[in-house]
Amino acid sequence: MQTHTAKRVEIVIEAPLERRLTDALVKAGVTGYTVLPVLGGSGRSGQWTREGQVGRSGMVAVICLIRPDRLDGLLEAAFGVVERHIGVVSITDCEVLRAERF
Amino acid sequence: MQTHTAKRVEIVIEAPLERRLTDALVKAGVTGYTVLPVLGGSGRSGQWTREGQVGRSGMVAVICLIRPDRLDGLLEAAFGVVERHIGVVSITDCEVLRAERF
Amino acid sequence: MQTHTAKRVEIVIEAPLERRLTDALVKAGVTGYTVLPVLGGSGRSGQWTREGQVGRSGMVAVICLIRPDRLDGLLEAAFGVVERHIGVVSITDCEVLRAERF
Amino acid sequence: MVLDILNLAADNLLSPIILCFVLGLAAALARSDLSVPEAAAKALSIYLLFAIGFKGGASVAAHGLDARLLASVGVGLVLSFGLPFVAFALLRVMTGLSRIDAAAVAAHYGSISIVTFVAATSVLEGRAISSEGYMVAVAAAMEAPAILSGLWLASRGGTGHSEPGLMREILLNGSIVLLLGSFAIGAITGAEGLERISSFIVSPFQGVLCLFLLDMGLVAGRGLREQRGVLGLGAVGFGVLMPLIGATAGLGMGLLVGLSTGGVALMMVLAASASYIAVPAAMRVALPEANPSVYLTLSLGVTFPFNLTLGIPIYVAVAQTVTGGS
Amino acid sequence: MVLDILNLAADNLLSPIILCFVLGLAAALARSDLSVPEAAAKALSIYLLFAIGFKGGASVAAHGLDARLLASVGVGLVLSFGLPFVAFALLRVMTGLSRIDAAAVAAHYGSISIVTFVAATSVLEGRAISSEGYMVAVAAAMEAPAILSGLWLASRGGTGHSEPGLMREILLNGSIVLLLGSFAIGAITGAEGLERISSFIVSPFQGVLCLFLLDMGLVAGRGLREQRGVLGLGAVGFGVLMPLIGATAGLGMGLLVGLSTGGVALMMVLAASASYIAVPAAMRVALPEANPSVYLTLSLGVTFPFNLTLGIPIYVAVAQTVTGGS
Amino acid sequence: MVLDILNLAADNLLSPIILCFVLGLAAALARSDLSVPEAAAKALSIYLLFAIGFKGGASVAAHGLDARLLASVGVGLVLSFGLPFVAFALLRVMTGLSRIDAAAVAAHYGSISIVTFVAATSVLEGRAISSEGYMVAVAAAMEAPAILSGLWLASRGGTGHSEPGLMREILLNGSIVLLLGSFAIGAITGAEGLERISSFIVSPFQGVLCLFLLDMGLVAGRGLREQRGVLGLGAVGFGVLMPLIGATAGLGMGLLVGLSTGGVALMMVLAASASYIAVPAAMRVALPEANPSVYLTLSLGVTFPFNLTLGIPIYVAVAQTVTGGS
Ligand SMILES: Nc1ncnc2c1ncn2[C@@H]1O[C@H](COP(=O)(O)O)[C@@H](O)[C@H]1O
Ligand SMILES: Nc1ncnc2c1ncn2[C@@H]1O[C@H](COP(=O)(O)O)[C@@H](O)[C@H]1O
Ligand SMILES: Nc1ncnc2c1ncn2[C@@H]1O[C@H](COP(=O)(O)O)[C@@H](O)[C@H]1O
Ligand code: NA
Ligand code: NA
Ligand code: NA
Repeated sequence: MQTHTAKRVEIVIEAPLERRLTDALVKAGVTGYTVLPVLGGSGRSGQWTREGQVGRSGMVAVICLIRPDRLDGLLEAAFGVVERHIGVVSITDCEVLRAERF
Repeated sequence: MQTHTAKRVEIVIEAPLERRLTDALVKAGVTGYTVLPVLGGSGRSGQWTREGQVGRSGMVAVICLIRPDRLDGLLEAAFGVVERHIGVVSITDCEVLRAERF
Repeated sequence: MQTHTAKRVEIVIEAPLERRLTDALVKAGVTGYTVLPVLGGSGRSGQWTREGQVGRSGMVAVICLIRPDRLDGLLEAAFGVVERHIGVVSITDCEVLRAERF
Repeated sequence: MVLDILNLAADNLLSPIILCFVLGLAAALARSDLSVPEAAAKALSIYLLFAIGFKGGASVAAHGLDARLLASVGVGLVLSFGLPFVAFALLRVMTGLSRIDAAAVAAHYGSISIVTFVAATSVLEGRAISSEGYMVAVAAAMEAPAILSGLWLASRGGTGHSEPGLMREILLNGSIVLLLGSFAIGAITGAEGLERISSFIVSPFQGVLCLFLLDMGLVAGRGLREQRGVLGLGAVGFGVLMPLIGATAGLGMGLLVGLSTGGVALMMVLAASASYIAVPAAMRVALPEANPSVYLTLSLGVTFPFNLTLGIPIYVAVAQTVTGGS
Repeated sequence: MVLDILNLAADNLLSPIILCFVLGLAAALARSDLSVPEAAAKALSIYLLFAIGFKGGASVAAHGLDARLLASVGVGLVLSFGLPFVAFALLRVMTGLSRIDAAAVAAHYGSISIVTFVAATSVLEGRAISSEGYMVAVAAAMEAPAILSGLWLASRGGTGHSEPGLMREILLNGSIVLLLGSFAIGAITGAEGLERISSFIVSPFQGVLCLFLLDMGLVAGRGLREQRGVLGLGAVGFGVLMPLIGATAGLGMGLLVGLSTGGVALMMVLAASASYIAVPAAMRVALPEANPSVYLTLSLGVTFPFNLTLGIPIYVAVAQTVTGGS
Repeated sequence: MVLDILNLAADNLLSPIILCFVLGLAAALARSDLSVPEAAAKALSIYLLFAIGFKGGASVAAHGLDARLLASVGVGLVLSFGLPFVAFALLRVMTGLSRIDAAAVAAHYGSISIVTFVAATSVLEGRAISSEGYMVAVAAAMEAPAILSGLWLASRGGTGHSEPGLMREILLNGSIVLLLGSFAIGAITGAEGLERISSFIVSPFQGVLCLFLLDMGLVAGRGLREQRGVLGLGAVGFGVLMPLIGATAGLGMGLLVGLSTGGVALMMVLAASASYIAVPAAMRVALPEANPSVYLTLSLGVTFPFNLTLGIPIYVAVAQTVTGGS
């Protein structure tokens, strides 16, 4: 099946920042993203879990498939939001179907 | 540690189609898959969020690890379901432990 | 933007084992991980779904970004926990921002 | 009667239930982050379906099996099958929607909204107007047929290939099963069963409905905000006109069968309301080319609020006038 | 007595609680998409544990600390430790299960099902048979010991290596902590505390139980559908025979301690029921080689429905006959 | 008065509500896996906010719009704006926290904890001390201003760049909207509205609060366990001293405005309590450099338990003595 090279960017970030991140992504020309819930995790700022949390706490994972040539713009945009906050960003090479969408 | 080459296919698709997709995958010889919840996202058909949704709405992410030689069969099967619907498919190279499982 | 090579390890494992797995990861020198909920799946031990489950049942997905040279230690640690249990492990090459974190 | 309607509408608009809906709507439109978790919303809807089904069944057990039950279910089926054709014709005239989109919308208006039904029963109760318990069964019967009409309308254009397993899925839809199942349990266990669980399904019911409508307001408001521009004026007009047409058909059918005042009002409400749970899910499977924003925004953002605020008082007042009920 | 049992069974089978279970079972077997969200199911079980624990404690506060409490807890421990050995022997005779699988199943039958216990208390209440409040504490005490017996049975085959931290995890299992904790709170705050929250934990209790059992039916049905073929005839036979044996042992122990009619019935129910929450989780950690489909399907798909529908009426009738209770 | 306080404290400590909190705390510290699902916790908090807001509004409708409402909201705003400055100064003296961390903590102590407020109202009810219904509106008004003070304190150090959209987000925070919205609905629908839903929001209220506090205990205990060592002795001291200072300021303001005994007590509670929902979320957006462990552990692990167990009885007793209330 015909596939096309793309990048898969995964950003784990604090939930209160979600809207800011996705707004920045859209501004950077991203055509789509998917938000996954996160149950808990651990990092430099310690361990946490979502159980019993009230309020818009915790973290989410935002996944973004894009054309390779758009990667840099996306990373700049994402980094602007993530920089001062808790979170991690990873980038993987991938293939996608229906390239016209990205 | 001994690892083996495999493919990781990630399909984001509308929840009402989940059963159809996994049935198609199984038919295509896939030996396993994992379904993750999705909180929200954005794409050509606009933005959406799961909050307060009732009914089997929203989307899910189906992740499938397979032997590289089975990839094409899987993509055909997945595409048959995803084609007319809202959703995206991405494929990444990966390594797995315990190759006999895939 | 400056990125650094890393590995992304994804472990799908039974929820009652979560704490044991993350403890083992931390012991193996992992500096962080993220836990995602899993809705359901299928594998050699059959199909399952989280709906209506009571108790700490079901599975979770643990994602771990690490420096490539730490991969082997992590896999040993993870395998020690996963070995006798239901679950799968996959490893992908990736890039990360802010390498000093991993 | 106009005064009656105005009175009833004012009463209705100032009830906690409607105000909760308005609060949710306003909060979402103002972009507040107030939200009800998906699991909680689903739990609330399970509660409502269970309670309304059970009470309907218990009421049938109490009043005996009316010969009109079958007739009522029958006219319900007719309405559900038939209304999509009316809706489709109207949509083709009033809007520029494609055949597929029009067919999908039409299916929604033949089917029903159980929350609108529940809100109407609580208005009736507030005014001490009794109604046939089996109207719950009629509601359940009306959920699915419209989907078939919608698919048929779409397939005349050649698109709707038949989806294997779809019929089963539609008929075994969770809300239909729960509604009919709890109706049966209510009918079997009767007054005694009702008494055992009435402090769960009767007394707190209105309060739970408040929270549910708060969430419905949030969902509707979010939809309106994100989908503004999706609907033209013609479509919005349809969203208000179609319930009135449906209600008129429901009125006729209700009178034909000889329902009580409350029963006629509920039949009008069922015919006037549009689905936003069962039908959208079926459409995503069977008619994926149809644009979900169109049918969801129309059903949830236009018709649902209209029925909730103005529609129900109108239908109740008309039913009272026409049947001469108190 | 047979007539009594039949009467009681018919009564029981037609109660809203059982019918809700049947509805869930039927819906799942028919592949309906009706489902209760995981979070809601967990919230319901927290409610049930809290309510049952609190009421038990408040009842102890009201009736004074019976010298029999300690004895009852003691025989509960004995049953929980001992029954797995009986179950294991039976399984090795009746089924072809491996040692590991048999040991895992055995552990489940020594432990208890709190929902079965709750359903039994509501049957007792419905027939105005009182029981000792501290039976809740007995239930909590019986959750864990069977796990040790199961692991010991498995390790005789050389597999069960000891898992660090497991004992702590088992004893601090959420349901044990919540049951004993709310029992203590009920005992401390007594009648006054109960009065303050009785419109939360007493009046709506039966209704919540209905929804919970609806979900249990769904889960059991889904399990049966997906795991059909996992159990042979022998295993199914065990799933019905073992509760009867357990109940007999419970009867003996209850009489030995001198419990009231209700207390004896509950002791029988505890001994007859099989765990499907605490023990499965422990088995996944400590005995991962055991096949979860086997023990979950047996416990949830065979024994739970049997106890709920026929078992409880039998145990209550037998307890009444033997103790001469009303 | 000391005796009074001790009595009240003992009474309070042995209420089901506090014991549930203690149970949760103990379970989490002992590493039990007892947990309330996130969605259920959020649903409970929506219930509490809705119920408390509605009842406040209905009470205003019943007692008429007091001229003191505006004055009370005014002093609430003053407290919320002002207390962070006191807290900040204290923190710089008592602890080694950085300016940023101190500013973030300070913002929490100017804002309020709605659960502490709810617990206090239920203590007042238990002792039949009435209070002004509009204290709910005061509570809502006090949520946000402290955030501005905290950001200003931080920005004097040059860090707090202004976040676009932050103000809107803070003011349209879900809990503020729900509290004020349901207050308005209660005020509009009045006694009649309250009656319709009182078996949902009044009778089961205490019980729901129990479960909510069980969860708060779990969250607080988990925080304390995971963050032990984050707080020095000075910080813990601050977590106990600051509520007393806040309560004193609240006392003064309450007397100034001429509130009733119950009103004064609630004003003290509001001033003494620290936010753990609205402010942390705002801080993560606007002051990400501040360490969340510090402010969450202080607010939820130190001040919340202190207020719940000892603080509230002290404030109520003081309010009674000073106002001469019964
Ligand atoms: N190495 C890692 N691999 C995967 N997720 C991580 C990693 N480090 C941090 N995270 C996630 O990012 C969150 C914040 O990390 P940190 O900013 O290091 O505290 C953690 O709670 C994890 O969910
Ligand atoms: N570029 C993308 N990256 C990640 N997820 C996407 C992307 N495009 C679409 N999606 C996901 O797929 C869903 C449907 O996309 P679409 O069919 O373009 O509306 C969206 O709501 C997202 O959850
Ligand atoms: N090939 C696969 N791809 C993705 N997930 C898998 C795969 N095989 C197994 N899994 C996941 O791992 C769980 C246990 O697998 P198993 O141990 O094979 O029963 C399944 O329920 C799935 O969630
Ligand atoms: Na209709
Ligand atoms: Na047992
Ligand atoms: Na304060």
